[in-house]
Amino acid sequence: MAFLRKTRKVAGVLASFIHVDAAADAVTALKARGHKNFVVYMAAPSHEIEEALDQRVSPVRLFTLIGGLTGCAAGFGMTIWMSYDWPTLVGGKPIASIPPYVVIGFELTILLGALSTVAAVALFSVLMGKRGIAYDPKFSDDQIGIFVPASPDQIAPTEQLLKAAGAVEVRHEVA
Amino acid sequence: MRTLAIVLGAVCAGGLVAVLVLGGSRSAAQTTKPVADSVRAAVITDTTSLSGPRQPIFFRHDIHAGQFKIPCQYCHYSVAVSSEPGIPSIQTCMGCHLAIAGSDSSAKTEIKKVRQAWSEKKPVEWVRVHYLARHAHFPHMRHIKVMGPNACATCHGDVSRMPQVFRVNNVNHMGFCISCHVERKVSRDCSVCHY
Amino acid sequence: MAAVTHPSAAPTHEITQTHAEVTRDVVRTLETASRGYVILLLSAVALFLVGLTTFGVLVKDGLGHAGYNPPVFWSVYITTFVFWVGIGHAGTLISAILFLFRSPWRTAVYRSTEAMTVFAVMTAGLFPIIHIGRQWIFYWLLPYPNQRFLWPNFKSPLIWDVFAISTYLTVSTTFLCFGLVPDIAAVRDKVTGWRKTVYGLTSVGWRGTDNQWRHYSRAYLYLAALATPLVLSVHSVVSWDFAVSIVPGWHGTIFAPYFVAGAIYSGIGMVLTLIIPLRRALRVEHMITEYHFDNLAKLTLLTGSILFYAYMMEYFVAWYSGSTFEQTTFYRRAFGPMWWAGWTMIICNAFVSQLLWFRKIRVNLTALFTISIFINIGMWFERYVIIVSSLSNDYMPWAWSQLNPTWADWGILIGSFGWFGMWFLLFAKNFPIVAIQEIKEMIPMPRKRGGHH
Amino acid sequence: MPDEAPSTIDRRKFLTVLGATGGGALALSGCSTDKVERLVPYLVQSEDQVPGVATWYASSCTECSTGCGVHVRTREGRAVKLEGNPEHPVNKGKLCSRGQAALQGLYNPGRIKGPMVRNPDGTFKLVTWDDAIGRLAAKVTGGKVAVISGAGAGTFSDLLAEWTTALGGRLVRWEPFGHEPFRAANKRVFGVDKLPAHDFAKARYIVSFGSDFLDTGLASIENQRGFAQSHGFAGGDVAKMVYAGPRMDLTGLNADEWLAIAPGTETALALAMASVVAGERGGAGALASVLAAHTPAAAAKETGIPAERIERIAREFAAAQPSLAVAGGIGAQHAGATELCAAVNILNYVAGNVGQTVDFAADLGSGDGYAALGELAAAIDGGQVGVLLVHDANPVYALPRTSRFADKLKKVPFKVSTSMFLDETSALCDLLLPHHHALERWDDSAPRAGVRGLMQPVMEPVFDTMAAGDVLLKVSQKAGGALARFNAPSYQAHLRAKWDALGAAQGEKDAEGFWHSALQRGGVFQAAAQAAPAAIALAADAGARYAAPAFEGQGDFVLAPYPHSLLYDGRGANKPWLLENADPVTKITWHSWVEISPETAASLDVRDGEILRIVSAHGSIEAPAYVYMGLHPGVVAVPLGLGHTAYGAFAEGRGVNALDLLGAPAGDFVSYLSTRVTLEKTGKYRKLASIAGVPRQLGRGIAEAMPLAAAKKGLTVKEAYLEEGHGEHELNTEREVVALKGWSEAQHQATKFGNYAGDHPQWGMSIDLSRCTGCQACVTACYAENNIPTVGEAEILRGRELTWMRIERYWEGGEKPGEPVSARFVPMLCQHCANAPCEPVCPVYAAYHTPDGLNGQVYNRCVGTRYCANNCPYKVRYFNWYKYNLMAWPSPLNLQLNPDVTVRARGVMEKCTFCIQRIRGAQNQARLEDRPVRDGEFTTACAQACPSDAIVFGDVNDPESRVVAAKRNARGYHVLEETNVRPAVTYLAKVLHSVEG
Repeated sequence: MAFLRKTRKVAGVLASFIHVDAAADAVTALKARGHKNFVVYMAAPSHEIEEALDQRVSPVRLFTLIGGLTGCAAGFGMTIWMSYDWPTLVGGKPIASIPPYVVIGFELTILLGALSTVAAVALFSVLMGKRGIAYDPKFSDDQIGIFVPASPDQIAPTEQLLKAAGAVEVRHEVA
Repeated sequence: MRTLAIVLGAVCAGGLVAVLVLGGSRSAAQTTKPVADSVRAAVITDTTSLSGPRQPIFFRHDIHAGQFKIPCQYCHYSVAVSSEPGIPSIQTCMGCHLAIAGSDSSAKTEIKKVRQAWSEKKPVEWVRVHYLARHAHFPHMRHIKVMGPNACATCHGDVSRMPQVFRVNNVNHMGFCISCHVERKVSRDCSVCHY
Repeated sequence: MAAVTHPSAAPTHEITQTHAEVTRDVVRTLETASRGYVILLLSAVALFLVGLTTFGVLVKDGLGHAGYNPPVFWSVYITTFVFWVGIGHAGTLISAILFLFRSPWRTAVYRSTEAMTVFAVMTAGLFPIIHIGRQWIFYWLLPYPNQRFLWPNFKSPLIWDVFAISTYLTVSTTFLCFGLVPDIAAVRDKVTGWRKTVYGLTSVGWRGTDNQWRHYSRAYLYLAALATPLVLSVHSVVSWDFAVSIVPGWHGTIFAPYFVAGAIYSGIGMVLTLIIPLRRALRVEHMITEYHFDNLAKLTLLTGSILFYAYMMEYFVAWYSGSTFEQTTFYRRAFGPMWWAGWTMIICNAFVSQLLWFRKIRVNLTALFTISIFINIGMWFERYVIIVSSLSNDYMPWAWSQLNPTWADWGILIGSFGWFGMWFLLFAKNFPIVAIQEIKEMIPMPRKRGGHH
Repeated sequence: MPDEAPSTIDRRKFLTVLGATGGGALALSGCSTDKVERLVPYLVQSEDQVPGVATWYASSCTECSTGCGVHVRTREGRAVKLEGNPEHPVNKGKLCSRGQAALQGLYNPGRIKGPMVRNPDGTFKLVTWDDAIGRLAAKVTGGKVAVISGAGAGTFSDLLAEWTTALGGRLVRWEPFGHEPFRAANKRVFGVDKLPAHDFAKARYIVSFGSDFLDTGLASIENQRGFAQSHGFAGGDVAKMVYAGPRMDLTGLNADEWLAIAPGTETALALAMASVVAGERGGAGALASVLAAHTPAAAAKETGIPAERIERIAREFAAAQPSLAVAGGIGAQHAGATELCAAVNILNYVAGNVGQTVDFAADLGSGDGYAALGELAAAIDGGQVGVLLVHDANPVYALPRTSRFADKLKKVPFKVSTSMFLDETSALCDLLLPHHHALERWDDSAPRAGVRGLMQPVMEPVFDTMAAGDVLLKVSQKAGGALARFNAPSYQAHLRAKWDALGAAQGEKDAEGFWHSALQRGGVFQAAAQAAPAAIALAADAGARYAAPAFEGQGDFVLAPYPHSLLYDGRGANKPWLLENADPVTKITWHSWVEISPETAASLDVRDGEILRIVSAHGSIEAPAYVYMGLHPGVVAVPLGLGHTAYGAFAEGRGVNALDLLGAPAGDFVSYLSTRVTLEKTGKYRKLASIAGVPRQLGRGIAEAMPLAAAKKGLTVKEAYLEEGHGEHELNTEREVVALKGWSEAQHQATKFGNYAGDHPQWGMSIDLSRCTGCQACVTACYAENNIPTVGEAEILRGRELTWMRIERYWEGGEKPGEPVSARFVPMLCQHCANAPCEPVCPVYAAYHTPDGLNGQVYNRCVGTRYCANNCPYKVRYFNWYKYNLMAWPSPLNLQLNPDVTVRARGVMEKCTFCIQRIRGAQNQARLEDRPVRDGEFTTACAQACPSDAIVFGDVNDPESRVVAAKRNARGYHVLEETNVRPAVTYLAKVLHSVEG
């Protein structure tokens, strides 16, 4: 969405890796160096790198749970309330007859559960997503990318580190 | 990702608005705007500004029912015994208007039309104001029986103040009937009206 | 590096490709359409228009044009409705359930099956509207605030349907789009010009950062977890449209599992019918291999056998119940005026599926394709038999009558295939029909230290 | 008087009034938003018409010669429903299908719109009444006048007679089914030239010799009432009925025993029985010796019925006191019909029934017979007829083509018809003076001794027609001369004068009062003086003769044409109700058919619907076959009444006319059962437009029955089965039953909310199958009351009829050759179940349960998912597949629509509502009068119409109500009880005579 975005570029170093283990090494090294907010680009999630990063479990699950529960409540609430709002007798059954309403409750559980999950992902990616950082199409293809935001004086050593880890290409982005 | 968020937001907002709007439409507001506040019905020169459909004869309920206090049932003779209120026959009009020719000029001209209709044996074709779909049966007599002979205004508005009858409530909206039935704790079983 | 696995080679999920090749091959499927594709698409649209016209006539004059013969008040439309809902299920099964089971072979096919799900359910969703007497007020089935103060009857299975189907449509669509995002991003980074813009927009700014992956993978897992019970529920609910009624031949406790199995069976049938030609058309034979077909076939065999059991049970229970109504219904189902339909269903579903015990048949695409056609026909007839033959002879002999479908029935049926085909073809040409990212996930990336980790 | 009511409004406006005053009458649909934009008031408000309130008028039915009394329900100046007049001695408040359908004659689109004259090219052009009357006046003075009129007696026919005599012309009062043989036989045997009434209520044993007395016979509605009393079960013994004839008609289907005798041999049977009875009881007098010759053995040879069986029945007949033998059926009207009637008279006499169950005092009216018509034809040939006036008769259609009556008619220089319709006869006439319909005119009828029915105009004439009486008077005034004395200002005045005279004759002082009470009561009725049995003596030359039947022509089969039970002699063929309402025996609608016996079907290899060509010496017709078990193998039967060549769009070209096969009539009557035919296969096939699915119960206990013995012991159906040694049809164990009860109680605890709280009536119905004869008067009543559209042949072929009430006819036996076959009738309508399966499946509450126990159907809420219909075990829900509301009532038929009932739109479900509009109407009235609704204050249309009072409707919560009493009956059962839907309709099992008496 480049054309939507008016954030100024972040200065830093962008390294590309062909080898997954190299990228993992780089990550470990960076963490060792105390780098926090660097970004790793992956075409597909890789266990090695995830291990190297070892992040907390995504909070998305909480949203799924809340959504699901809301849906369930809504399902039963709606059906029962609507039944008594205009009591109508059918087939000699109770005005509000729970067993059939389970279906509605269940469906809404799933529906809201799913929607809130997706909403959560969007939310987190938008909130926590870093802006103006460099990217290279290769990363969606067959290379792993690491971008380390760095102040001018930091650039050289970081480059060093990444090269040492086995980056095939390192270029630095100026603000 | 941001766009995704925007889209989702928009959808939710839209849904919310829709619900509010539909919900709002439930309450049928009852607004009768008084045309003449004195008992003496006003002389009306400009009829174009009046609300309600233009009738072939400018029959003024505000004069007949308002000023002269003629009870509704004098003309709408069957409302207490039948589901139909009864549109008065020209004969009924002529009962008085053989004698009464009208005070002012406008009245005179209108009354002439009545007499003409009578002599030509051509019934007047009134424009319908209140319409009820035919799959709903509304027994006028029961409502008059329960709510008294002057209950007409409940649905039709204060006709005695209308120079030209206009629709105050959409009596063809089921919600209008139901809210009243709920309020008065009388049956709202479907088959009371629909059969 | 050899791009194609030889048909003779033993089925395997070793993908002998690099990430780059995967991207390339998949993006290639989105290039300009071949003449064959265009012809297919146009014919699909034509069929859809046939259906549209028929619908127009129905709305104008009433349902009378369709061959309803009371007491058969539901016939071809509901049959086709259930048929399409059923088709949908295989998709979710493969994409969600097998995802939870971590079965590797789903990867290559799940995208196409998921698309099939969405479009099948989209098709099915039209039928409740088409078949009702006053189509223009179908929305009265939705619980929306109105000036009449009226709410729908949540005790009615048809309302369950409304919720089940719409939920299913929403969730499976979400699931599909969600899964598409990284792949679209991959495509975005390969194409140029206006297409780049379009894919750029549709990829909603995906870059595959560690952060995005972190939430994404989790969410995907949960979606799969939610979709799994959903898929089982949906066809159960559809089956209850019938099971909760008192019509002999409908009123069966076995219906929910029976229908779910049938749904998956028919769904896989449709998957096979679609994929076998598609993989050739899109030249992805090396990604969707015998290995996948072998597994699909096994699944077919399993569900087919469940159906076999269910059929036997139906007849057994009818006999065992001692209820003359049930007995008559099932006797007439096999030997009555509609015996031909009854046996079509049993042969196509119960018997034909048993051929898949043989591996030779499982890996022979021609055989599989033929069988899949049998399955499609058989499963349509299953619903036809259940609905029509049960209705045509229930409690009152005096009211018994037979159905004579008319052009209006076939018109809508054809139209539904057109509608489905149209969407599926459009999808296949414009979105990665094979899941790039998941395939890559399975391909070990090159390592500088060599060997495995 | 009503004819003042909207008279000053021209018709179109008049209709908008109806629209405006809001009734559903002209509504296009149950949900349409089409509005009446204009409100057109009455110019003069008539005092007896309140918009929205029904006005009732008493009148008389003219659909057949029985002359029943009717009450006409009018709304906003339109007749919308016909019901029987409870005060009328003949029909006691009941009315048959044909009578009720008179409305569709009134509003028939095929009616002649005004006076017309024939153009040279054969077409007709409208003229003014003055012109038309002038033309007739000019001709009649020329003399050589002849008149053919219907047999109906009354002031008009008297006037017509005087008028004709004054012109020195000849009058022929003729009716197709005139029962001439019966009359002749009475003359010969008893010396009384009358038709008797039969008292079936008194009879303990009834034998019908081919007489369809319950359906198409003389005064059938009276017979049904009597039959229901004697044959319906009321705790004690019930009369037994034996039917002897080659074809089981509706009466046959109600018989306890059917003697499938060879065609034309009833006489032998009757005489044999007479001789046995005479042997038992004596009293044959001079005839004893003659009768002795007619032994059962001899009869057995003729009829094919074993002698001992004849003997048995004869003894049973003699033992039962009083018994009743009936003849004079049209279906049995063969060359020897007079002998048959004579024989049956003798049988009745020797059994001592004359004066007991055979009442000559009633003196049912009848016409002059065919001979008179023959003479007239001869006169025409002789050029002695210059002007022929045809009134209320359609001889061109109703006589066999071989009588060449049409050609004769053509010879008459000037032919005038007063027919309301352009039927076969009027189509040949030069001047058409369309008559008022019975509901549009002043008139009266004298159907029998002591009964004088009055008719009054209940509404404005639909078209520019004129009462024939006024035509006669106006013509007289114009013509003057011999006619000058007919100077009454109007026929109404003439009628009034006659009635004043009648009043005076009956010793009434106050003519005005007499007139008004007559108007209110619909006439004057006094029981005719019972003629003492002595008065009727056996004539010495009664002559108990039997000649073996001789049928003309060649062929293996005897053709048995019979009157169609709804179309009768063809006069009903232009009324959609009668065409759509199925024939009670075959259940076929809208078209002709030929009945063949299963044996014939087997030998010719013919199946239902295969089109057969029936060839006689005089012509041939083609009709689809209907294989009928109630047929003697030597006979093929074809209903009369169809195959019109004119008579309006509904009738024209529909079906075939069996009369085309008959030879020229000779003697005093047309002998229908007279010719032999051959059957040829055409190889063509058509689906029968029948409303019957599978006509067997398949052991589902739909139409239950129990032996008389069991019924007398007061056993329930189940107990009766056990007694017969059938295993108990057990579905639930004790514990399950208890559990079920508990469960449903628990359920019902949870249903007392909102509208459902408090006490409500619970409407219920009971139907006594031992009284129901399957006549279908209820079905027609339902069509009339509830605006049910007729869907036509094509839709019925797809099973889409909307018969809210249908009579299911299930066969019993007859599966193996020789096994006796019988029928059971079940009126099937919405059962208004307490646990209705249709309700919970409706997604929008269009089908739901009302607080007063009805199974409500809200048309305007219905979206048409049709799930309710699938889930209805009784299959009594009907769907509007097309816009029937626009197709079924071509103007002006739509004027008949009941304003209190919504006309259903396309795409909605509909069904029996227990006439909810009547319930609400009664409740509204009660509310106005601050009182509860009284039991019997109103009832459903079907219950009201049922001639045998088989249906009782009322509030089940009212312990005093008649329906509760009926439901307590031990014979009560619910159809499909095992589905636990708890219907509100209780059926009382039919009671069977074991064949051995």
